[in-house]
Amino acid sequence: MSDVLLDVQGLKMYFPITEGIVIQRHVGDVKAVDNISFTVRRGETLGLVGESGCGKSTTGRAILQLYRPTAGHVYFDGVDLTELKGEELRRMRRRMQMIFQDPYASLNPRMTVGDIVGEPLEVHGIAKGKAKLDRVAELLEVVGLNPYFVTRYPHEFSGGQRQRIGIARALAVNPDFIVCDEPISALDVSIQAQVINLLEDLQAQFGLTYLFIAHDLSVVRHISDRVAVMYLGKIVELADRNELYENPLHPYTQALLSAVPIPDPEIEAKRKRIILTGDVPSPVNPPNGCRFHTRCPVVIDICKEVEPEFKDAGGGHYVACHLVH
Amino acid sequence: MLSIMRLIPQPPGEITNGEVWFEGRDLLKIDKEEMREVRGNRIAMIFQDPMTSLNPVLTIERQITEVLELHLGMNHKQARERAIELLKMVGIPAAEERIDNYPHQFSGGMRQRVMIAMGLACHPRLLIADEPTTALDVTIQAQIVELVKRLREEIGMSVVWITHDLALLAGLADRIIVMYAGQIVESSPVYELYKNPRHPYTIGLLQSIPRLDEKQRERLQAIDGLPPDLIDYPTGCPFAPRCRFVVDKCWEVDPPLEEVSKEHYVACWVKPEGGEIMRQWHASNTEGSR
Amino acid sequence: ACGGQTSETSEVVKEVTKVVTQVVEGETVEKVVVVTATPEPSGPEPVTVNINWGTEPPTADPALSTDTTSHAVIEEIFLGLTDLDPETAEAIPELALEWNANEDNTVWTFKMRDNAVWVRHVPGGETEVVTDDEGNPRKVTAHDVVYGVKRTCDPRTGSDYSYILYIIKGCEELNTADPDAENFQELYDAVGVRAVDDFTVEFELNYGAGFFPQIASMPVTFPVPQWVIEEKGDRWVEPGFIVTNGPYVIDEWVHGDHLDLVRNPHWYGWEEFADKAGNIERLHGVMIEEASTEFALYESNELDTAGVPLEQMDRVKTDPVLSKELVNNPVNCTYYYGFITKKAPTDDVRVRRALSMAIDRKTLVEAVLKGGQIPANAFTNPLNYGSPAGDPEVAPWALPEDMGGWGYAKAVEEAKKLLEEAGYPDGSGLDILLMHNVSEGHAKIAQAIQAMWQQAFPQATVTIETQEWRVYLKTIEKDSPLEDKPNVYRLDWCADYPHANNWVHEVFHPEEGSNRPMMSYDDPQVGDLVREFAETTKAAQTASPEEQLALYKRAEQLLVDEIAAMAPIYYYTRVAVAKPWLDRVWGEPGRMYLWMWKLDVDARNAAMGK
Amino acid sequence: MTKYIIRRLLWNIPVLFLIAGTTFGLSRALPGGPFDFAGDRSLPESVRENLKRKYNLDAPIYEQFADYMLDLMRGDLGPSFRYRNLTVNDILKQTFPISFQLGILSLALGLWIGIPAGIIAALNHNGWLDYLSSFVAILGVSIPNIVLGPFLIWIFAVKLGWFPAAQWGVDYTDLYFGFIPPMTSDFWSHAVLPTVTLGTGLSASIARLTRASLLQVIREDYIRTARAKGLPERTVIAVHALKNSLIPVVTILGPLFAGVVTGTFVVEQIFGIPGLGRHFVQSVTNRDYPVVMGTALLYSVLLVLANLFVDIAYAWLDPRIRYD
Amino acid sequence: MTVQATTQKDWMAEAAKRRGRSPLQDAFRQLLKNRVAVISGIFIFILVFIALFVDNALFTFFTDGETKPLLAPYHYGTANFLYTDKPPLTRTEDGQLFLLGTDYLGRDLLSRVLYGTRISLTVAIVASFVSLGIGLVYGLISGYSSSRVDNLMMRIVDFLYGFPFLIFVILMQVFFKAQARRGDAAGIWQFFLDIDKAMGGMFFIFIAIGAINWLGMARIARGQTLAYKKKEFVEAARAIGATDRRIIFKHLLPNILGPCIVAETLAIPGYISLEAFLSFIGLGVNPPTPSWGLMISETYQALRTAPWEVMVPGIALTLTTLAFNMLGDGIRDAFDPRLRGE
Ligand SMILES: Nc1ncnc2c1ncn2[C@@H]1O[C@H](COP(=O)(O)OP(=O)(O)OP(=O)(O)O)[C@@H](O)[C@H]1O
Ligand SMILES: Nc1ncnc2c1ncn2[C@@H]1O[C@H](COP(=O)(O)OP(=O)(O)OP(=O)(O)O)[C@@H](O)[C@H]1O
Ligand SMILES: [Mg+2]
Ligand SMILES: [Mg+2]
Repeated sequence: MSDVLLDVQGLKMYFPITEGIVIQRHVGDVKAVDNISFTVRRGETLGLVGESGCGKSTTGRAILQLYRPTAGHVYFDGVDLTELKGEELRRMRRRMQMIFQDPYASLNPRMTVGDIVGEPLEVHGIAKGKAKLDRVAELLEVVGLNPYFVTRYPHEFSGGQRQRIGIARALAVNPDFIVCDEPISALDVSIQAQVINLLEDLQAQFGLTYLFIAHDLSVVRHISDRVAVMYLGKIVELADRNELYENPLHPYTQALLSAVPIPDPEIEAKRKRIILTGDVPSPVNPPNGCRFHTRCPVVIDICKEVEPEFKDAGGGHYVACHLVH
Repeated sequence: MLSIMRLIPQPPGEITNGEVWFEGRDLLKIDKEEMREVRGNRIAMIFQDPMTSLNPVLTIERQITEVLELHLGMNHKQARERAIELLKMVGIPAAEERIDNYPHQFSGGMRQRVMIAMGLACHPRLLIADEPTTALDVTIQAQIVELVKRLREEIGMSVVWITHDLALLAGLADRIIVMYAGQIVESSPVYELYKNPRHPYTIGLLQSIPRLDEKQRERLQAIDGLPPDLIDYPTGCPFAPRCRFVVDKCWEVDPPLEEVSKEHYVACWVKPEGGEIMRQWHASNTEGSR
Repeated sequence: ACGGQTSETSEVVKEVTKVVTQVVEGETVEKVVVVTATPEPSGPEPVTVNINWGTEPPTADPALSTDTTSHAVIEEIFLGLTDLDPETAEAIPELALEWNANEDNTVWTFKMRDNAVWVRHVPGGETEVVTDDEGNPRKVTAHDVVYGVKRTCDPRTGSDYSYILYIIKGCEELNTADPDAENFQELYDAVGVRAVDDFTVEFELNYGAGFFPQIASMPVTFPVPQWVIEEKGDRWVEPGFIVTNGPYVIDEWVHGDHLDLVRNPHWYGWEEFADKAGNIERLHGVMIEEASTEFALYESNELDTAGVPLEQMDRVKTDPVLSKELVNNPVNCTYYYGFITKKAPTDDVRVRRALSMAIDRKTLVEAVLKGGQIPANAFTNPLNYGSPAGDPEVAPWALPEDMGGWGYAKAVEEAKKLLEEAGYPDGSGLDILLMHNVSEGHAKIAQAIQAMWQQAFPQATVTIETQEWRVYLKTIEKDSPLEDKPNVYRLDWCADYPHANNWVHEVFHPEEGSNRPMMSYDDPQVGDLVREFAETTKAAQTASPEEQLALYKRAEQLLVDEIAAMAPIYYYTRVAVAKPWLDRVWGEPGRMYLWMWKLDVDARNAAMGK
Repeated sequence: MTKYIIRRLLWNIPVLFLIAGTTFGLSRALPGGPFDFAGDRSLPESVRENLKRKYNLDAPIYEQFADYMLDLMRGDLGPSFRYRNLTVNDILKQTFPISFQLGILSLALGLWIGIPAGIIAALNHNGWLDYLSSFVAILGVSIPNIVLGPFLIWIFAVKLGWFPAAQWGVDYTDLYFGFIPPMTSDFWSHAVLPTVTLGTGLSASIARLTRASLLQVIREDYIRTARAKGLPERTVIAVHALKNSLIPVVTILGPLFAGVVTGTFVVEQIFGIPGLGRHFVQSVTNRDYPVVMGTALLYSVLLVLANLFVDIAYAWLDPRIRYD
Repeated sequence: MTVQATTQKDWMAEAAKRRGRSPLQDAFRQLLKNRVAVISGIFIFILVFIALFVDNALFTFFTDGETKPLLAPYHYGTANFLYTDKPPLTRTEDGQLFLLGTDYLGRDLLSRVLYGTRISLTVAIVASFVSLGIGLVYGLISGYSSSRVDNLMMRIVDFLYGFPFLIFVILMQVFFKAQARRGDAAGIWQFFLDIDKAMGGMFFIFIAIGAINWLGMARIARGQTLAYKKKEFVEAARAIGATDRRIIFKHLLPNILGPCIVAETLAIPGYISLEAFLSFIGLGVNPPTPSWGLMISETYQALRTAPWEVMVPGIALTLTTLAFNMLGDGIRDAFDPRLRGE
């Protein structure tokens, strides 16, 4: 059994823009994810951070084949998911699950908690009737919810509880791998901590592997083993957690870290921030060369021409920046 | 805060009691027409969600100039020029061109800046900003915070910034009011609050967030339980069911707001010494396994 | 371009730009012209009567007309060999001054007048006499009649009523021939109509028919202008093209809106019948289909004469003004129910008679219809020659006591007995399907009769079914599948020409008529009677007038009573109103005799406060 | 945008072709042909044959359809079977402008009353003005035109004599370019009653819809923003809320427009207006196939155009919708 | 500490009481607070009650017994030729009372308008079920499918908009009436024909009307589906491996049902008026079965002579339309969480 659970190779996800009379002509693409590669080891948590709209969610979805990738391969435990179709793929979903960004939107308001958590069991023919109910009760307990809640509807729960329902649903089929797409962004701060603790406990208990997507760098640091930073459809930096936070190499990572506020007015008053200027360029026409050059505080000429390579700067610290290489 | 602006639809919402004094006038007593005059002119508001708070079918120009024409009596040309100026001030590149765009053609950050520009159009005395950056990521959040700070200096207006991000406020606010379940539980100058929080809820909030400047923690300290439903309002202190420091009295009588030190008010029967707790906890964290 | 009658005449001369359809050398062109909207300064306004045609006339072509509106227009603008007397409905001279037949009535000769001329009217302008190549006025001749008749028989014309002329020798052969056939011209020439000289025309018939002069009053026999038709084709009747010969000409025909006639000054009658002639110079005829709207127009003085919606009869009868203007005229139509004699349970003559007896005709016309209709005991309307209507020897149970019949009480008793005999005591087991085409009037009658049957035979089931008109006609046709048919169907019949032949023979003869009841010689119960009926109507065709009366009476007895193939219900009336300033003739629908109407313009102006 | 319009128009060709085919087939599937009967008498077989031959009805149906489509390409809709001296082109040319005028006037009246009424109702949500305007609107919807028309005639034409009882003030010979009526007092006075009859129902449904969608819109956040700016309520509604709330109204206007301007049988019947409406019904009962086809096609073309127009109006009302 | 425990328990109990309600129940509670909607609901309930028990047909349906009026004073077809066109409160010599007057055959208008409830209400319900049934599924599938399929399906809707509706209704009528007359139908078919007969020939017409009117419903359902299919819970369902069918029927359908039902209640008056129109052009119900539309179209000419004959069914129609609209409004308000308050 290989150490690597997930191997993403040259993943591209373009959303086509078409135009034309009757016959639609393809005129351009939203390059939401543009040629990214990384691996996730068994039992590890890989954090994925980046600006809003840089393609984090798209990456997560493309890995789970919720979007069919435009190019590239996603090897899950040695199987290329991009080759799978229909029934095969559906069966594969038993092993990989997703926790969604928005706990309000990702639960069907017309289904009871029992139906929601039990649905994967039913879909995959794992359990039915009484067995299903037992399993649902068990799952609810695992995520810290009262089993009596099975007959209630999502709207009767708080955001934190709903996120737990989402987690219980993801756990129902005993998956190996879970994509957590900003599972805490929508939550009240006082609840965020509850959910993070739960995810960590579950990982310890079931040996889960997470791809943890977020834009809150403090939280990502807390939960991840390694962290990848995305900018405009590309991974610009990937390193071990502490390495990345203590020694960020990419100017974008540096800006990001400097912008994170710290709940201490004394520190805040002293701290110097890197304020980025300019707007995020459109993923339809990403700039030539380094994609960050339009906003980079330390831009040099070559950045506008040549796209920097994404490579190891030593000790497994990958970065794509001309200033480093 | 919507109540101050009297923007809660009536019915169903109704301001049941109280007074709101603004520049010597009780806003709850003045008539509609006067209130309209105050709104947008003297008091401006930036809403939580920039995506839904701009009218999708009107151009940015229309939505900004409207206020100027109304309150400052400018003609259209003047208003347009002023609007472009405002957009430039909040950092919209190529404002002359973008002003004719529709909101959906702007990114979230840009829209929020438009909201701010609109709010600032008439040099209000008071700006109420309701979680203006929650939907944005940190880099853009930082831009906006800088902008508001700068304008606060330049124009000399007061700002009420509503948020649950204590980290953000640390670098921004002069004074902080903490609310829980519809009540003020603590109110204090900013330094005092972070150094010596006295309400268990404030303490809980400060403890529950991971901080970039501290060592990796094993576990986050969460506040157990849920915020109460305002419909089933329990007697006693609303925070009691989730409170670590709860005593019998908390279940029965709602604590009043009391001054504990200069300008620092707390509504709690226990008033734990937050400063001490925080220090100990902080120390244990920094030592923590690594 | 319409309706201005009630508005005061404006003193200001308004210039209005109009797009008008004009005829320039026979071609229709649209042209923008400036028209003065004030009345022409020359002379007083023409005496105008305002009427409602009721609907757009589908055609003004005599060969093609099948409905009363077209008929009414055609009657005013064209002349026939004969006309019908407005009171007696007998054939009276029109183009033909006199006529005679050979001994067995198979050859008819009509002597025509020589002072009828063809005219053409320029819309909005003058009416001029059409001249021939030498510049002489073009007279209406026997050749025109021959052309008209042959045109009707010609299959290329596509005349719906061509079959009426099948009585003329060779007409049917021509009408059923393939126009591309080699012998077509021969067949055309062989039609039995001939111009003996310019003003004498001779018809040769297949069998002797005493009623032929009445057929000669029908538009299908009218002379038409051959040269115009050959030039213009189907559009020859459009204003500007059309060439006519009657007392009036079409001045303006705005399809669907109005059709106006003006007096044809060249018509011989203005002088010849000056004593009878009226004073109408212009007729403005709108096309309102809605009866209540028509009546509202009448009440607001926009019409001088109108029909009365029966729903408003109660009000009109009690209204002090309207009740005086009310006129009730018999109309040559009969409303009847037919029985499908092959479909159980109406295959039993006793059932049929019982059903017919249990219709309370008097109550129906008095309490429900309220239009003064006459209870019917025979099929042929009394306005026809040979009708035994009202004769208590024909179906006396259908007549109320005051008309010499049994009265309803006795009739119902008899009906109950008959049903019991037939095996349906109190109607139990009797399941009747009554069908009618959709229309409020028919629905009312059907519901009333259903209620009567239900009251007379409480155990019976009577179901009403409605159908769209053409579907309905298709369903009750003689040859349609029996299982689709009802037991009872409703229809009405109006005379094409006022003679019993047009009724009992053409409608019910088992072979030559439409025979919707499917009467058959093989009928186990009434087969012999059916044969007798068929022979009787056939014999009547060639019998002398006196013999005819007896034969038709016998035929009616057979049809209505003994075979009971149908139940006559009532004879139509027309309930109408006319303003006191209008003195009009009440002919059959489709015959207005406009030239005899008189309008007192001063009285009208006075009444309208001018 | 132009491309979008062209694409939509091209898409409509097969749709119209299908409609033509179906109408052609279905109308001929009706029992009873155009020439089977004259009045209520069955015509002899021979006469039917003559007429069928004359109008090419004896050919196989696909051949008839092909011929029809070929003629259609040339703009010839064929002869009317019922009005034997008129062609379908004549009928449409003469009646459609009249129906169009009535339809447009009624629609204008409907919008003119319906939108303000809807706004008033929405602004007084669950207040007495709301109930009153809802009640009036529903009264408007539920009084059938067959009752309202004669009632109006009775009151305003017969009793008061304010307006003519029936007919349309102009006819097809009076129109500029065959379409635009001269704005004479005759035209207007005749137009009042039928327009009101038809417009009442329209305004009622427009009012209901405006109310519903405005209720939705005035609870949006951006309306709160507008109020926060201190705009007067009038401006808030007229500028910020109305445009958004018109989208559903515009949606129903498409089919409504096509339905109304091609004539309304009942109103035209009651007022004796020489419009197209009656031909929709009567051509079917007369089995006047070419008129059936002509009216159906005209209606479909209008419908398709109206829907296209509606979609374009969307883009104007809501800039988020873009058509490429 | 005992004090604390009990207080906390009370709080929990209080909370528990409020829970366990579905969105539907919440909406229903909300609806009950709307007085106008409640009155409308009661009115419609009474109508349904009248429709069911206007005579004892419901009881005799299986026993083949004789039907007799139950709520109505008389049978709708009982004519009294001595008392035609009599105004309200007419009393006959033998003491029968015609509360709302009689019609042109002397039939009791009250009885007829009560019987008419049966037709008009069935019309509303049958037509809306058909339209809801077809429109919902069609809209769902169209909205859920790829844009190409969606476009095609919507062009089909365009086509059906231009479909020759009148001809279609006539054909339906011809076909079903012929079937009924032949009387050789069996099973479910015969059952439908029985219903048709009981409804005076309206059943199939309104299947047909429903079949046309689903077009609007399909558009609404499609719009809703387009909005909902982007929601995360749909994505979530796909992520756990649910099939398309499951997603359409288990996840999307229940969510779009609410707005669609509301739209449908608002469309119901349209069906009742449509029936009136069909009656006017003569394609309506078989007499003497009364429907309000038929009653109006039979008597509108008598507006000036016997106004009660028009007004009785007219008022019934107006009130019913009003009730359905007000209830529809109420339902929509109740489903709109933004309108909820104390
Ligand atoms: N279905 C789609 N069709 C077209 N473009 C899309 C689609 N989904 C996403 N995009 C575009 O792809 C880009 C990346 O989107 P994505 O949702 O992955 O961002 P994200 O990093 O998750 O942002 P956030 O932090 O806001 O969740 C964005 O520009 C977005 O507009
Ligand atoms: N229009 C309303 N009708 C009923 N309840 C309301 C309404 N608006 C707010 N509330 C309730 O009032 C309470 C306070 O709402 P408010 O919006 O002030 O919260 P907040 O502190 O801004 O929260 P957030 O951080 O989520 O913005 C909440 O419980 C909310 O459910
Ligand atoms: Mg995302
Ligand atoms: Mg808030």
